[in-house]
Amino acid sequence: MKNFDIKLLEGLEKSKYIVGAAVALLVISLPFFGASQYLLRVATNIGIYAILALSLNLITGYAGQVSLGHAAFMAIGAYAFIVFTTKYPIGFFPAMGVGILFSALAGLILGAPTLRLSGAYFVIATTGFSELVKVIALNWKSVTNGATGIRNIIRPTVFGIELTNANGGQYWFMLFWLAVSIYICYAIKYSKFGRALFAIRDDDLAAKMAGINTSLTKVTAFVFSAALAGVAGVLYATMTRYVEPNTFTMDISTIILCIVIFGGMGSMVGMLISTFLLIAFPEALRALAMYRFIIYGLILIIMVRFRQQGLISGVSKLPYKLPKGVYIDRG
Amino acid sequence: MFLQQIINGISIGLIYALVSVGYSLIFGVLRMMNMAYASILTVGAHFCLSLVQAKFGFFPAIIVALVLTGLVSVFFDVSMLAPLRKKTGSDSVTVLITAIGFNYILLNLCLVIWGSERKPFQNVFDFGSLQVGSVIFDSSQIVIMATALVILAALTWVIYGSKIGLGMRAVQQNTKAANLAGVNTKVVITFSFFISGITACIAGFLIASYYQLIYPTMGVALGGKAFAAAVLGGIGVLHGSVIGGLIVGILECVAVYFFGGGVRDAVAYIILILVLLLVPSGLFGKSENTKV
Amino acid sequence: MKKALSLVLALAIALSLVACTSTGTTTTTTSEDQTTATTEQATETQNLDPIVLGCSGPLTGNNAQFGENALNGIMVAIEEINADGGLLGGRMLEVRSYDDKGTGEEGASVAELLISDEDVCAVPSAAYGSSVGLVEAPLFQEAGLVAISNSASHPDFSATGDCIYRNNLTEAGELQYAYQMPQVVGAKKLGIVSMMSEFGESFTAGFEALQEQYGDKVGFEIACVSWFTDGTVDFAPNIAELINAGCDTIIFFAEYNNFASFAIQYRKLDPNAQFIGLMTCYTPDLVNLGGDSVEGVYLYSCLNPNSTNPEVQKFVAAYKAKYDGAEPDFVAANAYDSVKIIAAAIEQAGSADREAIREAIKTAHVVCTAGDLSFDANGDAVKSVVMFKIENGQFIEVEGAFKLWDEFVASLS
Amino acid sequence: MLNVTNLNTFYGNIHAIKDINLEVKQGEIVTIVGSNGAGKTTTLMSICGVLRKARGSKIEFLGEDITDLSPCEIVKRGISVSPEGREIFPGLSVSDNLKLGAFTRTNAAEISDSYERVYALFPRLKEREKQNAGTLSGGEQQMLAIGRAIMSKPKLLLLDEPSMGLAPNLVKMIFKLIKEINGQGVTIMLVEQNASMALKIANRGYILETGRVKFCDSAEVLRTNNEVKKAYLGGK
Repeated sequence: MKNFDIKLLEGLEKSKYIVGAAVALLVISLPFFGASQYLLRVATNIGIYAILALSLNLITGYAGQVSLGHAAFMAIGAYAFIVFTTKYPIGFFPAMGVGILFSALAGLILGAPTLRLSGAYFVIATTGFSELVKVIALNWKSVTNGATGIRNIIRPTVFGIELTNANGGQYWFMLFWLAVSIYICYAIKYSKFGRALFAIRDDDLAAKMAGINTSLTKVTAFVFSAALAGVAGVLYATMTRYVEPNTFTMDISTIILCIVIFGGMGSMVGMLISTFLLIAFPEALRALAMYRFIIYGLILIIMVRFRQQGLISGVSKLPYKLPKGVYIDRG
Repeated sequence: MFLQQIINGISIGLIYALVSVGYSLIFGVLRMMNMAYASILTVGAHFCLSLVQAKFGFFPAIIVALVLTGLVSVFFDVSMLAPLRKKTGSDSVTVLITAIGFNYILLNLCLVIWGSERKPFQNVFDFGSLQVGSVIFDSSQIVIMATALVILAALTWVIYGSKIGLGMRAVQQNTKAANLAGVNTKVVITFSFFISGITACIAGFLIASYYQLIYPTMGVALGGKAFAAAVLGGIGVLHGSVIGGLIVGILECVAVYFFGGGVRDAVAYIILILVLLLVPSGLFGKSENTKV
Repeated sequence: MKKALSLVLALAIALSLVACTSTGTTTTTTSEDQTTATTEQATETQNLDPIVLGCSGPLTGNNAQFGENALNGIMVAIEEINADGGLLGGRMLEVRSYDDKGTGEEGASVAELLISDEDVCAVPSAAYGSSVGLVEAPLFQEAGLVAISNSASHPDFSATGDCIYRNNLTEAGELQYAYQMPQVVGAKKLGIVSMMSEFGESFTAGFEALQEQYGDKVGFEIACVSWFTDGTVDFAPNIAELINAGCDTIIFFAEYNNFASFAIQYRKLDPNAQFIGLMTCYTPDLVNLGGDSVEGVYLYSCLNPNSTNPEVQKFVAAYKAKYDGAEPDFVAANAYDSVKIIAAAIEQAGSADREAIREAIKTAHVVCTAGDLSFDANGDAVKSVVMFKIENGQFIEVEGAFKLWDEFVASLS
Repeated sequence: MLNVTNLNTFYGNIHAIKDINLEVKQGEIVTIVGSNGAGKTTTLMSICGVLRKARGSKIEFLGEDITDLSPCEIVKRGISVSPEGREIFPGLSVSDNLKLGAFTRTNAAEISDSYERVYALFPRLKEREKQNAGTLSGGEQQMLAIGRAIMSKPKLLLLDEPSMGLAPNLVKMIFKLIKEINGQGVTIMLVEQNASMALKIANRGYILETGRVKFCDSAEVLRTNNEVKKAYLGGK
């Protein structure tokens, strides 16, 4: 009997991989199933948000800081990428690299001074930063083209084929980057650096006592997170092919936060499922699109109150803990 | 022209001040950033709109709107925040996320119920304008300044002069001791949310009738700037909020004078970030109150 | 309990997903009126497929009014055509309309939705304005789906390709009228107030370029250019700038809703200045919002509801009857015309295929509210405008105000 | 006056108070002594309504069941507490702190009488009336905490560790004052770690050990009990 149990467990363990592989195969071959252009676009969009959610998860789920300014890093990545493709003909991929680099740099610049702020103050600082980036994009006309925005952003060309939405290229391009992001997040999670992050999330002071350079660790996480957001920004720009200051709004940041909280901070599979549900649902139910943010709002409130560990606690073995901040009630 | 911009700055600043005291009021009692305040303000203004249109008298309509908005604010606390306070392990970020969630719900309910377009709102205090030298005072500006000052004075009295205000301050200082001293903390918190709702409704009404315009996103930009003002003045400190509001308003108009209209919206957020980095407790805040 | 709650939440979303992805892209928001219009004729045309048109526009957000009016214009046209027995021997028209919220992201999404919906044969109303329109245009072009914008004015819009048409004034065309306005109303010192948007920036630049060229011949100078950002309600700093510059006439480059608040605040400080608005200000909502403050405002529109043109009379009457006496604006009229010209193209091609419409529309023409409407080689319609002044809350035509551009230039020297 | 029967209190899963029975009679000073973690403060907090009691617990005050009342209701009925660690309001002035003690009272004349009484007991507080309470010394803060408790004109005063962290001469003074307050007709329940001092001024005492009442007798008997001496009075 006991043996049987173990076998069953092993079977389950194996079937997990089989299911995973099957899902991956299905996802990769989506364009072959005659998925319409629209469906591919929605799928690409889901992928981009998944990257963003993984990115925010790095600082919220792992390091315990909540940021509401992630759209700003997207914007910086996208704008830097676009400016380099239009002003300096260095090609798509180097320009993408530049975009990511700029995002990472912005993460460093914002992260170094603000990460010592805790809890709510950090949220506010990131919100302010996000608004500021928008205003700069609007006013720095020589670079960003102001409110007019930038159109016809170049798309990547691989082996002489331009990757468009119609030929599924954009979708696969996104999948590639999603895979890279997942890999990076896994690598971080199981590295010494990742353990340091978890330690900080659980108890900042204790982590410090254990000899972890907490501020350096947090800033590094923030830089990684910003860089991933930059990747998403570039993907977004190549997909929509039009960027203006109002493209990257607070709404995007809120949706990302919503995904992370819905999916359960720290859980990567949860993140992917939650992205799928939250991004696909307003597309599927266009008639309910008006109520979209009402539902997002409810999700935030309900999850925080009843299910802080996220949607699928079975998968996430790491119950998340919100960071300690300004206390509310001593009673 | 510079002087005119300063005057404009003062009147815009007082509007910010009116909104930012709302943030301070709740922060003062609960140490909580009430991110839903801006949309409570919007809801309040829309209540005024609908009730005035219902034509059962202007003043009764406004009073009903005030009470309703107060109740919305109380509902927020009782249904969403109070359970969080009871729950162990909840902290400022949990509360903040809840507030952000409620903010989105209210804002989008407004959109669904009242529609997204801008609607006209009656101006109740337009008596022409007054020119002093090269500076023109608009009567609505003067009325809004006066009303703002009266409301701020009233709030100051409530908090520093009345018994329930004493209770509010006690709850802020030490909830447990207040409880033991016989202060009914639930009542105090509910009362705080109620008057913060009323303040929001008054602010919403004043702003809507000042601009003769009402729409669901009216609170979004305003809320952000007023919040920056509150942080600048030291959130939780009433007079700090007022002065913070004035500084943000004046700097905004001065920035337009020097750099043109495009930079205007940046001013408040630059201030916000600088304050958070340099003096997190704000100009008048006590650092013991704000554990950053 | 907690688990149950979140499970229910997740399940609800998942279910709704399954329910709707299976039907894919056919979640449509067809209007009720239109369904009844179709069923009336259903008895005789039961076995004929409807002809489906697509529509993308802001139904929520700041410009919701324009999206709604465009849809209204389409509905009026469809009803009229269906009442006459439909197209291609009795096929009824139908519209699938989606809300693009006035944002590029949603606009692109809606465009792909329309493209992927194989029933949709043409799009008589693409997004409101150029900035969203320009995001959608390349997508429609790539898919070979004919799309007409009733409001985009950016030169690049119709240049996207042979599927993209503009049933509106081009920016250059509109500038020719806008530039005449200060001259007509006798401005001396003109103040420009412009929104920091795609339209505002390029229109201001175009206006300034004209001033550069003709500034010494016209009777006005540009005394001040004042900018504001989208979402601004407080214009005090702008007004201080304008008054300080001594402007006697203000021209406003943005939509009616911004203009109304600007006018209210400006009038309090200076009741005498003249105001000039653009076509996007020509809507009864301007008067609703602005009240007395917009009294005496000059503006223009390519729809003149008082015109003796019987097509216009028919449209305005039908529109008012359908929408409780509401006045149509230029977007509604343009959208109405766009349906008409697509209908003409379908009849001409004898087919409602995308490809057939794409070919036929190049040569199609139709008599409608804009007179004899057809598209030139660029894909632009030729439009003329009429000037109005607001008196007692009514738009009163100012007759003979505008000259043809060449005549205007000639009259200057 | 106060009857506590079968009191059980839990902190989560921890059973902190087990079947405690207490009685306080009019005019008495009753003391609860015990070592750290014996459940003294928990008992007090249970009585004054801050902690929720397990089913079956019953607290009666002047014949009325107050088991499930909220703290402010209990204060209204005439029980007030000077909590452990003083728990003053550091940002409020001394007089505001005292005013909060009288929060449940409405008669202005009686309240000003109470002010007089507190200032008579603690002239120090009168001198520092306008100062922020946070600036007071430890002893003064303790006086303020007791003063605030008296401001509600209690019939029963609960004092939690009034001697904690004070210098010996101040401790003596505080105990003298407690006696004096009792002399003015206020019944007192005193929770103390300093058992010898407490038993000196008390009429009766309860000795708690790990959440249970170990001994209960008159103070005199307890003082002479060998076991008590050994464990709590540091004697032989």
